[in-house]
Amino acid sequence: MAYDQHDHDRFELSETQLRVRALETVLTEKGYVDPAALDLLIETYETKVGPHNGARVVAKAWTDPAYRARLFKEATSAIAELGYAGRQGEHIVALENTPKRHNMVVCTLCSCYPWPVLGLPPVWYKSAPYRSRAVADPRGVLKDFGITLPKDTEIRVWDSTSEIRYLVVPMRPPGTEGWNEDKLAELVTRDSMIGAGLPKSPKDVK
Amino acid sequence: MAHAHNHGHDFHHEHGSELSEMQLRTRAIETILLEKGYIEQAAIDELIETYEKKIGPRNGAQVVAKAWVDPKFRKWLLEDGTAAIGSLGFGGRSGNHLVALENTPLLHNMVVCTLCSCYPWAVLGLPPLWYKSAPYRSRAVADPRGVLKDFGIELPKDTEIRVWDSTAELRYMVVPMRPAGTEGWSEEKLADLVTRDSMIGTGFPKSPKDLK
Amino acid sequence: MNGGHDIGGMDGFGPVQPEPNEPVFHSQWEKRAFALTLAAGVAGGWNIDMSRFARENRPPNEYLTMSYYQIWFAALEAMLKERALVSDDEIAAGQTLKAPKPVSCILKADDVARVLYHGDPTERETKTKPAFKAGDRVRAKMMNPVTHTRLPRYVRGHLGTIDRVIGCHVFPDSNAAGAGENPQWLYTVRFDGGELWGADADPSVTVSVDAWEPYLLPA
Amino acid sequence: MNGAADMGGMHGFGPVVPEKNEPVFHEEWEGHSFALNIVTGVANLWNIDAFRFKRESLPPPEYLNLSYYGLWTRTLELMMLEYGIATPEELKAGHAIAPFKQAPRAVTAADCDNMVRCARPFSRPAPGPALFKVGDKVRAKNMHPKHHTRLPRYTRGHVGEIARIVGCHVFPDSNASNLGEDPHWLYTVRFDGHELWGADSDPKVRVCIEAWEPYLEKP
Repeated sequence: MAYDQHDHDRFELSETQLRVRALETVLTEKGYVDPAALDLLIETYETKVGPHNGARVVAKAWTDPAYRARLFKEATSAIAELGYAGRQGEHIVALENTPKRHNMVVCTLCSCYPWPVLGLPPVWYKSAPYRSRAVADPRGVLKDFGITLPKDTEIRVWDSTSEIRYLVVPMRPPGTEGWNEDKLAELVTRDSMIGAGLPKSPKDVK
Repeated sequence: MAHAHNHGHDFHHEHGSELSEMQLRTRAIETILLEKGYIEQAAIDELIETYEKKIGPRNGAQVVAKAWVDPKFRKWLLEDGTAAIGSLGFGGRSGNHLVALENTPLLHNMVVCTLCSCYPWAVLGLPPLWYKSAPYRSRAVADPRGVLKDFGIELPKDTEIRVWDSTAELRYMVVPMRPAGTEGWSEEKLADLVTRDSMIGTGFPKSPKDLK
Repeated sequence: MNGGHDIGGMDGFGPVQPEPNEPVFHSQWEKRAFALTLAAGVAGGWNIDMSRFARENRPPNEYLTMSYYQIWFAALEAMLKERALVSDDEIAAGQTLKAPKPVSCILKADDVARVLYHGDPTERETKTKPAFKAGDRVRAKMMNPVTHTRLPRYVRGHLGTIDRVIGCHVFPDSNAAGAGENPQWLYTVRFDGGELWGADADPSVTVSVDAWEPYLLPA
Repeated sequence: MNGAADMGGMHGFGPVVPEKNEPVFHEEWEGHSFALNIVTGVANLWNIDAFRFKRESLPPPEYLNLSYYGLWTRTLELMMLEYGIATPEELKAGHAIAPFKQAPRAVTAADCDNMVRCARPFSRPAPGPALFKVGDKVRAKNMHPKHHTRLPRYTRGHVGEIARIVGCHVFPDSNASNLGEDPHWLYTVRFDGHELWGADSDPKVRVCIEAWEPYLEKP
């Protein structure tokens, strides 16, 4: 009886497709939008901005203690040092996972998400199952991702109700001593920066 | 500020595509249960006939009319709705625990079931669509005055509105106030004034001039 | 508003189903709807809180049946129509039928990178002092406005602790209504799971929300 | 459970639209859906609370987009599957296929009058004295069980007053899960509108619910 988040994509798809095309035509004809701007926007989020940005931030925090301190003190500017900033990331807060505490980010009211570091959110993040259950049953949600945390680990869920955007800094996997930032960044998954996953282990990238 | 979308009407009636499919699915269930011997066709037909033709708000109207003319019955009705209503031959399914709520100039009662659509079938028959609809179920408890406005009714600001959410197996019926100008009327004539909505609390009885 | 969007704590939606190797967009029209929303927002001049309200302000059955970008697109149409920039018959015809209204500015391709990089910060200068400090106990107000608000239903009436004073930020409840930015102090408020979900809740869970001062009462 | 059925206080569904001269059933199949639900109940295939639980367990988008009798038919299908009355193949074919055991006794037309008129009370002998008396202040527990319950979300955590002791009734939370009738004291509890909806709400509104003793605590 699971509610299929994709069902309604198939349903009505052609109708929406036609309406979007119609609106784009009218807006372009009236000069309200520049078609080149549209293409650039799409290209930006399809190819340039994505979780690889956040992975750089996390990898740097793992190797550079001074950066790590700056990140947890004032994430927006620390992240801007790497060139990532802007829309849907105007006020970023970094959350540190520890052996005793696991952070998890959701937006129950819409689907707020730190675009400059993670790109656009995946469908599951925007889905009703995640938005409804993350705040009430985060352990159950983690189970959907195949993750079971120790019972005494505190789970802190952050519901993004304002323009503050949250980035989880997962724990550095053991066995990565001496790795450089580039190599470490390969371990950092998107889900681990939302709190719905863990970084890859060193053997996963061999 | 944009106005809230006005989709209430569509919400009830937009189910056209569901019709033929539901018809088939309902028939499938019925056929299987008949073939397996769980039910008898005549029982289904009798039930439909009962609620389409026999049980309806006319039952409740008789209860209200009697309460208007017979002070002893009124007292009994308000104390023990099930027994008093049972004395008129109404009761049973969705009417095993009936409670009558008396409207006064200072107090207006309104009945809803936010969780499903419980309704006093024994005295009012089956509920209308609007009673079962999301607009009514969601708003009756939080904004009863707004709901009354949908029915064209505005109560004085200082009238207390008491909303009864039917969460258990108790079933409520509202006893509206007797309209003025009906002195000396017979029970039967009075019953003609009692509307279904007035017994739910979303309407008033008709006035004597409506009958002329 | 207590709309179809305010679903924190609701049951029945089933498991979360992550999609392996999910693309950024699932179809061509999603790309266009996304880019149109960002670009037309510049011409239309609405703010993000107005967009959010336009998305949530629809019958909950509709909201919960539509996909994410379908909701975005429906809100875009609604906002364009509300400002008479585009009409229903134009969308139906797929072409311009009325002369355009003058707009103050549109998004040019050359500006995209800059606009995205600058974003739209919501922190504002203030001379007022915050009413609460970290560690204070506060109660989320029991309020049920029919207009836009960012206080989820599942925290209303509940006791939490100020975790952090964030700063003074644009107040969505006013901003969505076109009543000005009306900046207010913003706090991160942490609630124990047991406080929100009852005695049977997992004691190791806390939930934090960002709440503006008008949402909070001293406990 | 916090399902789509629990919609008290939600916004966005629009106005209530009464229909002039509404027929009892709008389509022929609606009457059959209705009657089937009654006879399957009388045949004791399942109890009413289990039926309600199944109905509200539907994913909220599905629940909110089905018509009233559409919901009944959908729920009947699911109950028949769960209780082994029919197989998915049979529902698809619209006929009995699998070998089956004869029902203990078919519900007949002769049962109809009985079905409609005969009292099937939910009151039961009391296992002990009632904990609360009329006039007592009580708080509806802040509970969010995953199973069926009849305590609406909009009352949870709020303080009301015992208006009446109804009696001792079958406890739906237990009955819906087929864990027995487990009767408990049932009360009518009256809440002030302000308590439920906040300071901006109408001061002359009160809301009454029936609440079983396990739903209530001393404030």
